[in-house]
Amino acid sequence: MSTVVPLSAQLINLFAAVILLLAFAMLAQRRVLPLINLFALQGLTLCLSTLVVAFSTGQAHLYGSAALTLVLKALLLPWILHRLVRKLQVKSDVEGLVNIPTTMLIGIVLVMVAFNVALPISQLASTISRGTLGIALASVMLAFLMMIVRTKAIPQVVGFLAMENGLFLAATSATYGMPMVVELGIALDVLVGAIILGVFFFQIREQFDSLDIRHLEKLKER
Amino acid sequence: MSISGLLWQFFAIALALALAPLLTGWVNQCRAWLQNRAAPPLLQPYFMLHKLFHKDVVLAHGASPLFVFAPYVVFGCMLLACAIIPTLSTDLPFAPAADTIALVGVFGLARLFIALAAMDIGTSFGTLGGRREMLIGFLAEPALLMVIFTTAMISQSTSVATIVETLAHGDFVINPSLAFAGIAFTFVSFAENARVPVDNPATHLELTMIHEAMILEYSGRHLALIEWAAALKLYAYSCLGLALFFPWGIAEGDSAAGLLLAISALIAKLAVGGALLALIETINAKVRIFRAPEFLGTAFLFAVLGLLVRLLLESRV
Amino acid sequence: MDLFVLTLAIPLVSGLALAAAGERAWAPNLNLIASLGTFLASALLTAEIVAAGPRFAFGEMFFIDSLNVFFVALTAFVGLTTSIFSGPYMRNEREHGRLTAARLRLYKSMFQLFMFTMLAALTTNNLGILWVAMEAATLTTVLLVSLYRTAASLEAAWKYFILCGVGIAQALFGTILLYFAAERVLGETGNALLWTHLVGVKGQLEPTVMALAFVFLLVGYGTKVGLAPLHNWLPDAHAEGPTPVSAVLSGLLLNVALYAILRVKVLADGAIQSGFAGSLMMGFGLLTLTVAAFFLSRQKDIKRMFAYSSIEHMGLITFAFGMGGPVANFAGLLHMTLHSLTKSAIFFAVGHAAQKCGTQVMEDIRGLIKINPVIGWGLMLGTLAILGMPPFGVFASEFMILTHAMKHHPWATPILLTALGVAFAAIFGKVQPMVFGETHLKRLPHAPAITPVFVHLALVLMMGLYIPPYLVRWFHEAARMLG
Amino acid sequence: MFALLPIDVLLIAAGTWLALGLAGLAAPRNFRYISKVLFPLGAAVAVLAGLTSLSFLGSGAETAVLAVGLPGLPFHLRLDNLAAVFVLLLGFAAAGISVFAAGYFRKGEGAAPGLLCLQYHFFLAAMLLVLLADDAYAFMVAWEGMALSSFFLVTTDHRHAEIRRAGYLYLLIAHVGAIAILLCFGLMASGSGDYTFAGMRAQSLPPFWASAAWLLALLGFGAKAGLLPVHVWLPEAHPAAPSPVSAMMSGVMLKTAIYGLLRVSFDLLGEPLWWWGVVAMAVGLATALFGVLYSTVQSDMKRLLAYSSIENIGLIAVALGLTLLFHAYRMAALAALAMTALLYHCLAHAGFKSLLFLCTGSVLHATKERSLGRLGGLIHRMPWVAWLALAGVIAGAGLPPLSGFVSEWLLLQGFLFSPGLPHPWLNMVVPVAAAVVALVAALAGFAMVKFYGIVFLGRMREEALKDAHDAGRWERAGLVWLAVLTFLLGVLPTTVIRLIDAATRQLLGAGLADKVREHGWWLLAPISPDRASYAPLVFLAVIAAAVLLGRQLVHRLYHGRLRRSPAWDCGYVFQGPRAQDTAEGFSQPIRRIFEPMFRMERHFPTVRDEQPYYSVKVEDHFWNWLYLPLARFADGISRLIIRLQGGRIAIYLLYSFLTLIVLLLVARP
Repeated sequence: MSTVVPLSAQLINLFAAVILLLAFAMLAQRRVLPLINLFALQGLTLCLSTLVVAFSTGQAHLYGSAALTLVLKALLLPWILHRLVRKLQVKSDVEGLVNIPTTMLIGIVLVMVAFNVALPISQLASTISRGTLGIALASVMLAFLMMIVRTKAIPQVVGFLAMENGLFLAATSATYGMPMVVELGIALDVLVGAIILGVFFFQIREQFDSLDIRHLEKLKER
Repeated sequence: MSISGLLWQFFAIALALALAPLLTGWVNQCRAWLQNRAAPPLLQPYFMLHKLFHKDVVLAHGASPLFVFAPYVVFGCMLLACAIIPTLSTDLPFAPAADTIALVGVFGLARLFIALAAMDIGTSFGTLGGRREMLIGFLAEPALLMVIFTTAMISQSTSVATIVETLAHGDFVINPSLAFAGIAFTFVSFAENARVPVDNPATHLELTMIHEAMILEYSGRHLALIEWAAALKLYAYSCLGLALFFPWGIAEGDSAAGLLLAISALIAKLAVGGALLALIETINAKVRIFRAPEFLGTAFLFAVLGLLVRLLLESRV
Repeated sequence: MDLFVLTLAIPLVSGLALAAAGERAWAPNLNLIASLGTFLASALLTAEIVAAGPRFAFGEMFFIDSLNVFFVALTAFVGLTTSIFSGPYMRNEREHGRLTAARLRLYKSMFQLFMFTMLAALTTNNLGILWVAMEAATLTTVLLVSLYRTAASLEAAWKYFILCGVGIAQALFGTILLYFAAERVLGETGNALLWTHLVGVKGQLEPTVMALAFVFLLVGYGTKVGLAPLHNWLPDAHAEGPTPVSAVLSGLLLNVALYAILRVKVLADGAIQSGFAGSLMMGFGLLTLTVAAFFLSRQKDIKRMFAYSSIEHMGLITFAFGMGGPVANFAGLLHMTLHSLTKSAIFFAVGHAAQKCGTQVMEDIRGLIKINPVIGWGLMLGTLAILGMPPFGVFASEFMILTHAMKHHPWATPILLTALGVAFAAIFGKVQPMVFGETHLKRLPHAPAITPVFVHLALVLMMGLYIPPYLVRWFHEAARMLG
Repeated sequence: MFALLPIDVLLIAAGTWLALGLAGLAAPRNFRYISKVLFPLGAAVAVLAGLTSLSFLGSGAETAVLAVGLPGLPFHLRLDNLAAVFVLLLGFAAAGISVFAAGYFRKGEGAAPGLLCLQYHFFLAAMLLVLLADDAYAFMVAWEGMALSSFFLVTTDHRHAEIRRAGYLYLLIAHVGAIAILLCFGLMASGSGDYTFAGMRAQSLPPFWASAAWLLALLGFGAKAGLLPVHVWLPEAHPAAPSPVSAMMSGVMLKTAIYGLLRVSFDLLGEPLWWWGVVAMAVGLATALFGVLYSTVQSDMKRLLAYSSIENIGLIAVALGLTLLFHAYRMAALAALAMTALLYHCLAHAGFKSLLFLCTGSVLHATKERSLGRLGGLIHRMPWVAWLALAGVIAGAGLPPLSGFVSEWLLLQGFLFSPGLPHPWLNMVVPVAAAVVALVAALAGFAMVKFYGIVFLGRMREEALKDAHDAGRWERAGLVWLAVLTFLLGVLPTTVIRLIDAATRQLLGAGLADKVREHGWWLLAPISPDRASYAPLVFLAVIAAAVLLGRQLVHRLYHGRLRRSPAWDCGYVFQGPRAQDTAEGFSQPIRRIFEPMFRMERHFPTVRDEQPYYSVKVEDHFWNWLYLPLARFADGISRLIIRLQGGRIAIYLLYSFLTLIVLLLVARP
């Protein structure tokens, strides 16, 4: 297809690239508060991307999705996380199991894998945002990688939430979003999950005086 | 089963009862001669038996009824053995009652009883004798059975009478397997009859005796029965050996002439056999008890060799 | 009133009510009554479905057919017996000072909500809602796992949350891919996630996409099923949570997760036409079975051991469904049923045993048969049942699975044999000295609520010797539906 | 009126046993009710079952279907002649054992009597159902039910760790064996998918799969029968169980495994291959030799008998091998001969081994002692038990004129004709195997002499034995029953062979009965009297006449005087009971001659020892050669595998991640 790519598609691709960039940035970020901010930024980008898709395709329910994303992922969750960090007085340094350059290298490999896996699917897709499916998968995987390499509870949770971002991107890019009732359910789950996580942080903090999940390695087989 | 057959059967038994001590006496006499000793009279075993029967039985305090019962059973077993081995004629009414395998069983039953009786009083020598007897037993039995198998395969039968008939009256065939079997049988008979080199019937040396250790506590008529049974066993083994390996002369029918011939042949063969036995005993030394497995192992080996030779060389005749 | 609505509404409403009401004297009774009500409603619903055939509810949002209605009945039944069991059990825990009133309130409320999510996941027609309900099930139980607030239970809950959360995220990706594939066929009608529509067009779904979707869904829901090597949360959560929670996790949650996989497998099979999904499941099943069997022998904690035993059985069931076909599916369904009945019975017995002995460490539990013969025999018979000893029903399904494997996949039988043998050696070797043997503990005065154990075991025993014909028909129909 | 078929009667019998068991639970602590009502009733049912199969033998098969089981596979039951022979065995042996048990279980010992009653009668019913089962599922349910109920019986006295261990080992091996049997059935039904035995009969497997199925059956049933190398549970479990249970397991349960092997080899698999016979014979010979050697060196009387059971099972397996060989080469008459030997030995062993185990039960009750080193001289205190045990000992040693000899005689006859096998190697090697059988038989005599001599004869090795009492009335009745069976089996071989011939005929299409019938009921001549014959009655009559006549004559001709005095013992003064051979001492020659066969731990006293002692512990090589390496291997694997669960959540996530990526990369439909 050598025809001119429409502007909306270019925009969507741009936003997707930003999301991927932010995913890498989160992977590289050592400190907690900027990490949360990056996460919020990713949520915002996601919202914008959804808006563009909604606008260009006229899918009304995508506006709702965009709003939901904005409220939940760009505002509410970051706010909760900020509060938690403050309340729990988390030290701002984030320690990783693997040093950051190595992590980045693995991340690049993952992106290649993700693109390859997504390629046959994108070719089938009829949506204008189909190219971004690979990026969505890549950001899911990068978030996954972040969860693996981080040893503190909050970055791990941020990774978990970032994964949801990737999933959301996938949903919009491949299919213009899931049916609304599902979207709402997912959002509810994420919210409740976040709240429960908050409760957990307090419990863990109370129990171990720290949010380092290396304390949580006692249960194992000997 | 005819009346005359039955009569000859009882005659054979009676002959066994009568001849068995004589054979023992003959062997003892020969041995004494060979060893440059003054020989006891030929009839010495009879005097012995007579004397023992006269004596009171002195029974140990701990003896159970089994102890009293055992000599009779042993005696009965040996009698049965003599009844089914064709000493004179192959036409014996009792012969179908037990074939060679059952014959081994009869000897085994006698062994079991005498070993149990030996353990009954609870003396150290009794149990020692019992276990050694059983040891010899389990070593000798397989060899004996292999010998029997070899002969049985030649005649396609385990019935003693049939074997003897086949061997004695079939076409004369040289059976090398029989030579092996014969050697093995000789070995086994030495062990089974408590003879040098496995046992020494003349010693009461604690550490070496086997058969004598078992019957230490017996006295009077019980001892007499056991001694008589031992003589019968020697007689039975001799007759069996003669019947299997030198069957010539044994009558097939119950004609008086044939039987007379058979009796004289038997006596002659026994005389030679007894002398040979004495000779072998004299030129051998008694071996340690733990050499007995080697001795009997050799017997077993010979027997198996006989069997294999039979299968290899003679089976497709 | 609609029986189906009742079935879903009772746990939801009572869960919320229990949360709102706090720990009152009638709270345990409400819990019990709600469970009973759910069970009765589901039983009647079952009767209705058996009589009248599949039906929809709330438009096409919910769909009850012969496959899920039997899971609904089973879920409601185990929920009921667990409530019966948990009454005295939780009272004892409170007396021992391990729990406070607030936590009991949390427990009851969450238990009912958990039941609701299970039932919703089972009955929904929408694969998206299925995902939502599965996630909600995790959320409701995660706080139950950490109910004791000990270091270990927090750790277990954290791992449970993170691992299952990540797993379920992958399942969501799979669902999106599935939706993507479906939309190409069904169009943007909003029906593209409805199973009843999907199953009609399963042959037209794009195989490549469906393969990827199935991989994501299998890994995602498989995490909840406890397939190795995704199972790591399972033993921790089972061992550290309160026993009623272990019972329902093992008896129900794993089943429901597997049910989700089964639904998807039907679609994947229809689209791919090459037994791809089946092979994948067989592979996972065998791996899980073997790994779990070897884990068993080194266990020290009794609940942990039975958690691994659950993993083992999930492996076996996955293998059975992987083989496919009416017989293997039948066996798999039967095994699922029997496993949930037996395993929850075992957890009930184990709960009481651990409570009496004041420990979950197996080496310190001895001579149960002297302390309390009923618990001792309950544990013994339950263990024998779960190990596949006839005449208990688990043997019936294992018989079918093994003979079917022998016929169609003989290469797998040595693995099955080894794993079952190792598992037997491990579990029985640990349970026997716990039940038998000498003990210095005295018999305790008050009797525990052991009825559920024997009700379950009696059912399992019956299924080994006699499966009622209507049940057979029902299983057959469900098995045929699975292809 | 409708007539009850034998199979119905047997089903009712099984049902009654189950009901009796449950009736025991009704009043689990009412001792009199259970021991004097339920157990005797159980014995009556057993007699009924035995008589039923006695009347059935020779008729055509009967089938029944019960409305339980799997959907599409209800319990199929079938009574044919093979099953009937074993039902006969079960019924008659169980009758004696149940009567004995009525007097055996005492108040205040071990588990509640009601529980015992339940397990015992379930055990009986399960065995009966094993014999009647006609489809794989019913068979497996009964089979495992049998294992389970006997497991609980074995661990009746579960306070002792070693008894628990024995039970564990037993159930474990039984279960592994059961899985093997299940797979065997799976193979046999793999073509048609029909799990009834009728379906399996109908199809024929290709040789490779038939062999696989047969080997699985050998493993599975061998594990229950105690064939090498899956015998290790047997010497642990039999001594651990209460004596009636040991008797039942050894006498009857092991035979159900033989039944299973026969069923699979000759009935379900169709035509056997010749090399199966070689395998069975090799395994059997090894088992028999192993069993008898270990039996001679035991110091525990029940262990000694347990190993002796292994020996006998080995002999039965040898007979099976011979039958398979002859059958494969279509030598019908000889196959029938070997099969008759096999079945006969099953019956004989059931009789005498139950008898001996029950005798040890009485001894155990009277003395609280199982170790041979602390027994002795019990013939004075327990004459009933001692004299009845003598019958068992003679039969167990395979000596005429009792039951054990008949089967050994038949077996050796079978061997004698093995050179006729049309196979150049076999016809040479197989006769030599007969020598091993002979060695085994002779060694069995050694073991039996040791058992009897040390337990019942000699002087009492402990003071406490003076208080021993003879068996009670019930126990005595049970013992007498079994002794009479042993005697009858010994002296009436033709009658018995004509009974069991129906089974031989069913399996092989040929039998011995016609030949046997030609020569009168007193003379056993399976081929012709010229070739081989055995007439135990004549045999017995001659010996009895000699004994009686001899005694009369000696007493008449001489005298019957008798004096008592202390034992002479070559004049040694010190003659304590400790001077007698110990169990270890008695078997010293065996240990010495067959040293490589044993794994021994010995302690020899030295001159400097303050308290010198000698001890010897004989262990099974198979532990070190097979079981410990296996256990270590499994343990090693599980050590490796548990590293999966290292506690780190990051690693767990990594597993999930890697699984996903690997699957994504390889997942191509």
